[in-house]
Amino acid sequence: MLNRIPILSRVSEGFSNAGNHYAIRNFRNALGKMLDSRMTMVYASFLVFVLLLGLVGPWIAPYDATDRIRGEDGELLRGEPPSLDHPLGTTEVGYDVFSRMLIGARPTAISGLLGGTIIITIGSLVGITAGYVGGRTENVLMRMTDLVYGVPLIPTAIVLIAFFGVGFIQSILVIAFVLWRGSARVLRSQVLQIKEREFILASKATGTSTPRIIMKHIFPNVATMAVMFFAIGVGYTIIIQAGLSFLGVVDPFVPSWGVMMRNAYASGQVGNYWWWSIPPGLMIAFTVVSTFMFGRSYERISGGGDDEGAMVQAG
Amino acid sequence: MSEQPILELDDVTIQYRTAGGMLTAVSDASFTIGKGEYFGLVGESGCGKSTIAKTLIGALDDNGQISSGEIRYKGEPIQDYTEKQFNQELRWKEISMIPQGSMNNLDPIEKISNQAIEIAQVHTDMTRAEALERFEELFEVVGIQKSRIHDYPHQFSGGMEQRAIIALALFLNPSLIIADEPTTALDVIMQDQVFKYLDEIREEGGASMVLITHDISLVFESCDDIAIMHSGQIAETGDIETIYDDSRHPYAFMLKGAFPDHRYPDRELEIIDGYPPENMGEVNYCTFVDRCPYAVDECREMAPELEQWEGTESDHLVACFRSEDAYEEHQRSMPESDSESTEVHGDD
Amino acid sequence: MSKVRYYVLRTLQTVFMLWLAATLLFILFRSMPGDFTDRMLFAGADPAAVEAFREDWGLNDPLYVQYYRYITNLAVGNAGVSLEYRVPVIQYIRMRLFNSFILIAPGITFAYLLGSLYGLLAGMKRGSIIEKYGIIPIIFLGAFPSFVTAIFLIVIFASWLGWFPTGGLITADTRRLFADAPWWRRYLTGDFLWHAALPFTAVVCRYLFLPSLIMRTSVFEVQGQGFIFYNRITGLPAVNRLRHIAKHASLPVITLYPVSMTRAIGGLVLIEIVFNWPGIGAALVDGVLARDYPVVQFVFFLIAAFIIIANYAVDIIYGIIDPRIAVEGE
Amino acid sequence: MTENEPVLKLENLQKYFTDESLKDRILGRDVSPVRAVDEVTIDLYENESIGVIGESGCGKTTLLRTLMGLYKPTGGEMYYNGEPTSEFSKAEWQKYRRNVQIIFQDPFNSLDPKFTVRDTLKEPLQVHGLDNHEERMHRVLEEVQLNPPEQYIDRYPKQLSGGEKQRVSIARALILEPEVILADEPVSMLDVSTQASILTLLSNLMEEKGLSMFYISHDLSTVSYICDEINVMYLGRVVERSPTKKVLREPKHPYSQALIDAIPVPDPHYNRERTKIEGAALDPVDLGEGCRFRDRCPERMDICDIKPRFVDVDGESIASCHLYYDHESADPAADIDERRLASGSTTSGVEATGKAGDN
Repeated sequence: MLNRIPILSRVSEGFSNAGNHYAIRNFRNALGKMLDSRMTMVYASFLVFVLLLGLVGPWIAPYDATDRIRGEDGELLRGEPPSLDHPLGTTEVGYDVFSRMLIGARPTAISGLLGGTIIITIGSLVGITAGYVGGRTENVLMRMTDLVYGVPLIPTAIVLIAFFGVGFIQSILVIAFVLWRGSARVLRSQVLQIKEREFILASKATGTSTPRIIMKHIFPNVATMAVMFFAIGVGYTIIIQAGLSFLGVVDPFVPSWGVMMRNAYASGQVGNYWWWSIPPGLMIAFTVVSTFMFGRSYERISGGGDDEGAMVQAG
Repeated sequence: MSEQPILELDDVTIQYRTAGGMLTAVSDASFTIGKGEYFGLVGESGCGKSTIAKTLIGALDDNGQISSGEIRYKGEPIQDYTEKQFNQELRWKEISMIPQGSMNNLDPIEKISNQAIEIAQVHTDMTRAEALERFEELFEVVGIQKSRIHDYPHQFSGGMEQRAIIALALFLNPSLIIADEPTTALDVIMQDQVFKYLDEIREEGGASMVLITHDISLVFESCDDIAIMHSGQIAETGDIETIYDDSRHPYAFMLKGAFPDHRYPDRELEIIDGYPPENMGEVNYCTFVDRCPYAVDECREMAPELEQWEGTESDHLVACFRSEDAYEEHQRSMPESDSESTEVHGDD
Repeated sequence: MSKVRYYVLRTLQTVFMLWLAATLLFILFRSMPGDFTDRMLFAGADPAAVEAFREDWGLNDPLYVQYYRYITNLAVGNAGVSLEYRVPVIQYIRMRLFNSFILIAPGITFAYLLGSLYGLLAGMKRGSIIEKYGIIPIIFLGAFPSFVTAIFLIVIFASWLGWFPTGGLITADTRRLFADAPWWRRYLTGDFLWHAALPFTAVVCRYLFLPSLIMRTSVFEVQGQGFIFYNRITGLPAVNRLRHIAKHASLPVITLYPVSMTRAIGGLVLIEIVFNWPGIGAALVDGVLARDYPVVQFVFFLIAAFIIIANYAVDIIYGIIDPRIAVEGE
Repeated sequence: MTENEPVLKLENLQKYFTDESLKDRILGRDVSPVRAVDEVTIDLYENESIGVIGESGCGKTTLLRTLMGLYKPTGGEMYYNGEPTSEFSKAEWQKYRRNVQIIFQDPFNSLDPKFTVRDTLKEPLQVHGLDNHEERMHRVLEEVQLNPPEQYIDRYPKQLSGGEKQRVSIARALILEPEVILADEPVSMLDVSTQASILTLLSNLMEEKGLSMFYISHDLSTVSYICDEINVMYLGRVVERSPTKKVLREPKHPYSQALIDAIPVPDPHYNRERTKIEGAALDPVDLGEGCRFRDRCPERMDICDIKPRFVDVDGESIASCHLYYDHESADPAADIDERRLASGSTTSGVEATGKAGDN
């Protein structure tokens, strides 16, 4: 199955060449098994597709995000339904929806990857440190996490962004600096379980240093969870970033799918111009579904059980 | 013993469907348990003893099945009973069980008394008050204050919870109790306390028991008859004195020798090399063959059947082609086979 | 720790958290760049008038005076006056809070009932079709951003099919009809239900996946426990066994219910905006855009307070429904 | 047994746990500590093996972790080759950790599931900067009879049986060529047939390598195959210390008696009486002074509310029980200095050396 898709087979070869480092070994095994499932292949392909669009979308788009399309008579094509020339029609101000769709993949990919990365970085730093070090450090870190749990994400983001007037990247940061809480909590409890296992004690008793234990024993054993939380973090950042764009509190000049939906809605013609609102809506939803499902099947395969609770915790 | 036996197993084979094919957990097992008899079923982990326990109460895992053979309870074949038949005719009124893992058999968010009442109301016409009264009585039998029936399980220590489970097993006066490793999680003093109550039940007569355990000493102390299992096959069965004094299956006498006896700390422990095989498909060989120092080609070609050991009048059955020679060879290899003589030598 | 002591401590802790939230909000809002007066100036107001306004509102007082006034007023339920509407914030917020509540409470409750049932069904039979594939549509629903769901609902059911209105609480006619009736009367009309149908559906869609997923996972977990096997061998019929499982598995769902409920107050801003529903979330967005600090600050405080109180309620409820943690407390 | 310095020496070792939260501190509440290990004195000499037995919750695990240097003792001292560990520098600890190794009970948890046997064995070598990895790993695998090593070295724990995992654990402990092995019920989770082979392996390795062993278990029958001397522990205290055979034959402390009487005997002809002990051990909080076994003790007397001294009973066994000394005459000669006794001179006629350290 792996070899049917050239890029994936190359990725997997790359992993084989990366040597026999245990972490890579484990990840490679899981990835190989995952791609054997047809459904997972669909999700994976969709994600790869969105990433590719994010890379090349603006170049292959037939029109610019701000090109106003005029008909042969020079009139602006306002709210044209889909046609061969404009597969997804045009907007009320005459933008080509299809082009904007292609262009909008990049902000989505950026928000997902950036958000997911920050979330899992903070989450695992806080979670693993709290879980492993324990004592006062743990107390402080976990109280901090509790406090962040008390933060209502969307209202906070609205207020901060509106008052401090921040832009696209900052909106992602605001989201990520709140959403790490779920992974921190779950990873901590995982670490608490793992650190009591005897192989950790044995390693400690041999004189292995704490950083080494964390890197070599703790992290590989929670890595599955971390990947799952990364996937969920990606999904949630995309959802919420799109939501904030939709509310109009984020820089409206970044042509994301969320902004498209906002414009469609704000036109007051959302029912008439369905080709304007439904495609970006579906793209957002499918991207998020794919990340969730991908994360889920990764966790399933690598034996973490299927703890959809993670999805809940992350929210 | 002309009475109708409580339980008879006749060439019972139990298999599990697994990704790799049919896994044979129990192969052609036969034994008989008489009324009021305590029967010990001994073997190492994975030998199929717990599978037998679950089968007897109709709670085999979903992927498991009785492939052949007959199980008779009071003469009635029950191997094809449905879940419903088990519920209506056998479970708890006739056959009860003390399952493995004492600590979580009771619903942690339900008072123990309520769980007892639920069982009573499902199976009998007892009123709440009658059920409580009966349960209180049993709590006293197993040495717990009767006021504690209204506690939640987490308020009990491990030993107490296990005794509550015994009380529940006796609750509806069953004819047969299956005890699956009833004391594995307990400390030795606790274990002894639990067995004290099991002894008392035995003295009062009535219920028969299948005691399933890996610890042969518990069986030697508490049972009348014993069957020793290895990887799905019953190697040897008979009454405990016979098996202790005169076991003939290599696994049986080696297992016996592997058990430490604190009275003779200097006795060399028997080592049984290797591990039990995973039996896929039909088992037409002796499952002990790879670990057996006395094995011959024949042992690989067909499965030995349980046969009456000559020279004994009691039901002493052995499933070994080499039961005669192996024992002799074993005796020869162990000059100090008379364990008594090794008692408390110097520690040189 | 004794039970009473635990509850007392937990209560004190909650009060402390409320104070902390109020204080953090005060600090946050005082450090905001720009305030309402900037907007007045921007709108071309006379600087002298603005200065008089600042004096009137105590905006020139030292911070600690402002803080003291703020906390003491908040403690007696006075959240100040809306700068935009010139009415007491409480009065302005009251109806909007109710509007949010009347949308959220039934929506979340229904989602939880349906979701738990679905999760129970999906979790009961491992390896069945519903267990394997039934969860996928649920995850799909959960992955749809709420505003996307809401817009799709409008496009399909309001624009194309025309079954429901695109937004609003009630029609102008109904408003007029019940202008003199008590405030709650208008909520008892078919018109209201007709308007509420789509937002309600959107709320259910948004929250269905939480209880479904938790219930399903929780049913799996419970089924691995010893007492499930014990219940089977003691011959309890399927109904009784299901009752035990459901009771256990619903513990985490019950815990999450109040939390979801309060989180929804802030989280459903998007649905309120799409359906033009005059709720508290919409009030927040309006207030932010108008730099109406007292309103925003109070709405924010309410949302935070609800979350704090919900967490408190969860601990108390848990202490009651789960005997295992009744004594140990935390 | 050599007469020089013990390798490991515990002197009145204490480890208390105070589960005091911030709230308790604010409310000024006194939280009584859990006295998990209370004044334990044990000496371990070269090529000697000492057993510590007791039921779950008696403090053996805490004792073990203190010995591993994972817990800092609350009181008392632990000496390694005569040096007090409380004054150890980082480098000295590292040396200690190299020379004192552990084997755990649970083969399923004692190996990292993400590590192959090679990874597991390599780690201690890397940590202590040793070379010849391959050669050492092969040699140690052969020593624990995982033959041929090539067949095992690249396996994950899930590809090993319980007994094989335990052998890998032993290999990990041996690869640094330690002086002392701490064994935490290394056979209790194994099948009896495997148990015997691991016990035999351990005792052969001790013999060949001149190792010392500290063997902790709840199971007297297996301890008796390995240990020369047994310490019986109850709720944090050692209540009896005797040579293995002595304690099996003639336990002195009522708790040791109960423990030994409760062991099932694999012999249907032997008629053993069931235990007379009721109830379970208390939580080790608020134990008061006095003998900790007094509430379950069949021999309970009034004086048991006073802490019993550690006395030499008959020249071989030492017990901490009021039954074994005459309180009237308060003969100082019967009062034993624990340190002297623990140093292996279990001969009779011990002279009085003053008051015992813990009284």
